Amino acid sequence: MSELPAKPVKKPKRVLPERFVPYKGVWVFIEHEHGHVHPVSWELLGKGRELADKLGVELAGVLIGAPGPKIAALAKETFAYGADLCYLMQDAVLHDYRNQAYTAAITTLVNTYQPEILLLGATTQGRDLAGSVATTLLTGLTADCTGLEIDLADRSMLSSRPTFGGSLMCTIVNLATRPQMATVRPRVMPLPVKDPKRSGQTFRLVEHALDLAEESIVTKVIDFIPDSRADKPQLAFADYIVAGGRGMGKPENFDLLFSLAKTLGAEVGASRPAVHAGWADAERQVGQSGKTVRPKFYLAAGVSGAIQHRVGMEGADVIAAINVDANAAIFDFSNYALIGNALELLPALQTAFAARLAQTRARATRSTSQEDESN
Amino acid sequence: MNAAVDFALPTVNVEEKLFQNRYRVDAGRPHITLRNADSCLACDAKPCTVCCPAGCWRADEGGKIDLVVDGCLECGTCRLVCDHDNVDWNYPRGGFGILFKFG
Amino acid sequence: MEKFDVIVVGAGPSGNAAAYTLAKAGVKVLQLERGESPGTKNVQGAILYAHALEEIIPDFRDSAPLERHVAEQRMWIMDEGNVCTGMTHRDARFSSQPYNRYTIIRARFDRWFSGMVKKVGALVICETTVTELLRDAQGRVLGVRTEREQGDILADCVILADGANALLGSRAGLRHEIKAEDMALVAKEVLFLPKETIDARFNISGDEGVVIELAGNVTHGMVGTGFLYTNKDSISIGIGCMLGDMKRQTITPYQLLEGLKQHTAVRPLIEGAEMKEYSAHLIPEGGLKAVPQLYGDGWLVVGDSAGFVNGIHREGSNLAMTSGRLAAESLVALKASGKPFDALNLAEYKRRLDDSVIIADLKKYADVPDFLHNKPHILDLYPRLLGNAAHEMFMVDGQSKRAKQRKIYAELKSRRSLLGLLGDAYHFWRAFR
Amino acid sequence: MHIAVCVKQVPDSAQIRVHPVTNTIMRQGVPAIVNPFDLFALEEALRIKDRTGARVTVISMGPPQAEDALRKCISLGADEAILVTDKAFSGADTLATSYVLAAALRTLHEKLPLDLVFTGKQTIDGDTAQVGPGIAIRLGYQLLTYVSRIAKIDVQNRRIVVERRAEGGVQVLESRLPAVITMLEGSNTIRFADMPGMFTAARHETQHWNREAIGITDLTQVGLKGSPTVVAQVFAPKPKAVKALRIEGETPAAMAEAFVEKLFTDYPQLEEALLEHLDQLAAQEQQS
Repeated sequence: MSELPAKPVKKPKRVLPERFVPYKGVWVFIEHEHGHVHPVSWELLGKGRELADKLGVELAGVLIGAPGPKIAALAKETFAYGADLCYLMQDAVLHDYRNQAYTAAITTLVNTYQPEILLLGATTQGRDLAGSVATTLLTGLTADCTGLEIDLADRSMLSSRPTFGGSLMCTIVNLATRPQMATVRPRVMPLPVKDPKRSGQTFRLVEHALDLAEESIVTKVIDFIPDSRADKPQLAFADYIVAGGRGMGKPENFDLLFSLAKTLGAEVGASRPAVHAGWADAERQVGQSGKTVRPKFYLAAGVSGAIQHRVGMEGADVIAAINVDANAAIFDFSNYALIGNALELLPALQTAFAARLAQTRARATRSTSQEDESN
Repeated sequence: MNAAVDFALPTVNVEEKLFQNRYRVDAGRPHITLRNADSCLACDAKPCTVCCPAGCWRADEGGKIDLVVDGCLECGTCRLVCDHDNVDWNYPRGGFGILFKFG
Repeated sequence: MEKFDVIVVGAGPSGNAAAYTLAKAGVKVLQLERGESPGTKNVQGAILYAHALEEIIPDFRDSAPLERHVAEQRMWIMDEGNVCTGMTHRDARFSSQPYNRYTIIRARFDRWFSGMVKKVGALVICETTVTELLRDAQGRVLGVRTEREQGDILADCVILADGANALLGSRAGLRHEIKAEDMALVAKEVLFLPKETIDARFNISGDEGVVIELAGNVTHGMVGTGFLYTNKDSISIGIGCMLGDMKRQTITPYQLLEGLKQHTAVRPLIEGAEMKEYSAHLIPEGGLKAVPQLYGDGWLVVGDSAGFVNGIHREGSNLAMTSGRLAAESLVALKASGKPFDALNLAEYKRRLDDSVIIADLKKYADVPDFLHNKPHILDLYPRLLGNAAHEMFMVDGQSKRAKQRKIYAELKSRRSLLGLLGDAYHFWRAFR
Repeated sequence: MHIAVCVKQVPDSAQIRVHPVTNTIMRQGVPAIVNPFDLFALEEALRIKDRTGARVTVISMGPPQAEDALRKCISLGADEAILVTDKAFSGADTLATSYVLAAALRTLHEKLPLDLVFTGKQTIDGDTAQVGPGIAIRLGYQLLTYVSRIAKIDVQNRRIVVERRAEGGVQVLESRLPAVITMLEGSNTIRFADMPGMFTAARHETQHWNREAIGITDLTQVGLKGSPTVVAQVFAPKPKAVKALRIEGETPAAMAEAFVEKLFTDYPQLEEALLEHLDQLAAQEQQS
């Protein structure tokens, strides 16, 4: 039997222990680094709002970091994305992400204010933190979820996620412990519309102190090297990728890809035949025997679309392909088809993108300056 | 009496078939290599491009042979059908190459 | 450096049979397999002939992974796209215990057999490729070199069970290189279907199985055959041709296989099946003439590596197991009488082969390879003539039967002169008597 | 110095593939292998052994046939292999698994004090990446996840410096032993065992530890009973049905312009995110 029908969810009977009955509310961990919130946190506030409304409870943002004006502004921003309140923990030890400090902060808040659901983004930080928090709280945690639902019969959360490397999906339920924890992949839940005013809603800020001395925190952060300065291409973590295949004709033509990549801040990938022909190094190979990538945007130039390539990049949000052959296999799983010669289209795309981005940026600066004049 | 209808030969994308197989590719260490690429240019029949069951042997328009052994089934055919004895043929390192699930 | 009484190179049927028999008799055996586990590098139709295995592991049926027992044999003569004339042999005696033939899946079967080999005490090491034989100045084989560091291993005797390509023997100069003319290339797929569907389509039930052997111009004039075997919940389908023919034409192995799968007699049997593996393998079909030197100072060769295949009856793995057993028994006998494993004493292995069915069958069909080689039209012309003749006889269209008979003879003579016909019959008789 | 490496035998999930077009699941004939990510962790441990003579013990929780995975680790150079196997442990989720592995590691620590515990980044069947953090918390060791390079180990002063993957870049951390490290794949190339290693592995007698051997009496914390999360349903993902929109344009420039226009009208957030991304890159450039 190789076809697995979606059977109804069968849940073993287990009753929620007494001590967890008072756990109420949906929390979302707001991940931020260098004053910049990871968009997955806003996406989770959108989903959290939906779950909280269904459960009839409050939605809270959980914001921890070093004291300063930035963190207060971020707290207000959680309101704009739908939070009823925000738990804020400010402490110098929380300046950079460190597992021991952040785990202590989160577990203190959870044991004090007892949420029933705690959501984190499935980023390297979110997965590192969720694992240690769940073990400290001895509660259930489901990783990399792509879907969250509520079963109102017993208020339990059904989290569905890929397993066996994405080959199968499964629905996981946490019956016996609280909070029900889950990490969710970026760009799976829709980004909610930001509404700074949310007329008729009040916003509460709940501050809580963390008593943890720097001396007792063992791990110190010495440095941070941003990807742009990394020596090796970071294809697996790139959000924008332009990839070349045999259709590029010659190794020199890969320069066209590198210059377009510069305009888009993208990484350059390659299909197996291109790597095999020595036109790009093995680090850039996308596909079954290369890297699996999940970028926001993937442009494939001169790539035929063999299945071994497809399985490595099919997870991209938006796929555009350039190929002279109108019925190349790649067009079966691309959003946009540009039928033509990549060597002419790539430079044209570079100018078109540069022009459009400059125009949008100009319009944006004009409108913000008008806004400054008006208030 | 009409002769049996001559059956049109199907066009087959062998990559689709190889996708079902299990491989552990020994990246950077191809187990089959050409002894010297020029003698392929002189060969016009190129039986390797026909007989290889995994389609590893491809000739581009210029007649130059492009050999990719990631999908090789290790049958040994290319070595035998090459009239110029131009194929340096070995088994992959232990545990690498094709790994038949059924065989 | 590690030293063993015997090193067996390869964990296919012949290697496993040899290692099992040796280890059971208390010989210190090392078996080396290049695959991740035994079976991952082996491909076969695959039919298991019980008789050969019974002589090695009498109670193999208690634990061996067997798919179905063969209850029905079908022989098909096929025209390319739309004609198939055949014979079905169903025999209740095939379905009485102990069954004589089974369909198997080699990856599972070889892993089972290797488990038995380990159980009787042989040391089995996988993921290790033997690259060459170690020999002294006089050419005596002293052991093997593997591709791993510090990879030299010594032994009093090395059994070459390294399969159809027989690289070790030819590179050591112990035998001639195999030739395209002596080898057949088979392309094969394993197609999965629910067991009930297979049972319904082949009119069988329980663990009964059907095997179909087929030939004709589905191989487009090349000398070759095809097969369709029923496993528990899958069908093994394959087609193969002599490389000597294949290298002189332009049809690829996967086109041949796809063409067979789309043949009107085959398509309904595999409709809706899922292809889970595509494989290919060489089969030694050179017959007795292609059998190499079988023994020498410190070495023996068994199985496909020795070319022990009887293509006419689709027998290979049983000959492999028997040759593995005979090689092992020879070594055990010599060791018991304290004799060294030199060429003089290892002739014992050849004597046992000569008394066995292996050489007898190979002698019987020694001329068949040349016969088919010299008369390629056999598998192209006669299938078409047979198809058209059957069509003519079964088509009721108002013509008198005598007129139809004349038409069949007319086509026969137009395609093949009477003398040619008699020549074919005579040579056929001489090759197959 | 004593290093433990946690490995797991998993089905070769790359083989349990859903055909992107037919969307059928292919499970038959799927063999068990060592979780590939764990081999990168073992390689890192063996490189430390090569440099410092550290002792490397591999440990795995699983059914008896998981022994093959441990044998593979012995062939690569691990000194000892321990299989933690007991009927009571089956069906465990990550919380119950880290409970059992932590108990086994404590037992191992009593025999020879542990300095480092390595795990792979995650398994290719569960993909959760939660067992590493779980072990660290239960043992009270420092947790260093997604490590791409170990810069320095100073055993005497119990100090370790690593580079770990963070969002948008790499963090350089200094921490103290004992620590749990989860290794990123591709951080090193896995060695090819030598022949003596293959012989040692083939002859190796793997130790089997059951619950008594690792001092577990509270069965409510192990196996299915000890697992707060349970799989309620398994199903095949929907294939991603996509129809490519063909962009028209006589000249390359016209086609390019039409494409960029269409792309950003269909996906306005993509343009916003791209502009933000470019601003970040520009800011990082100024810093360096």
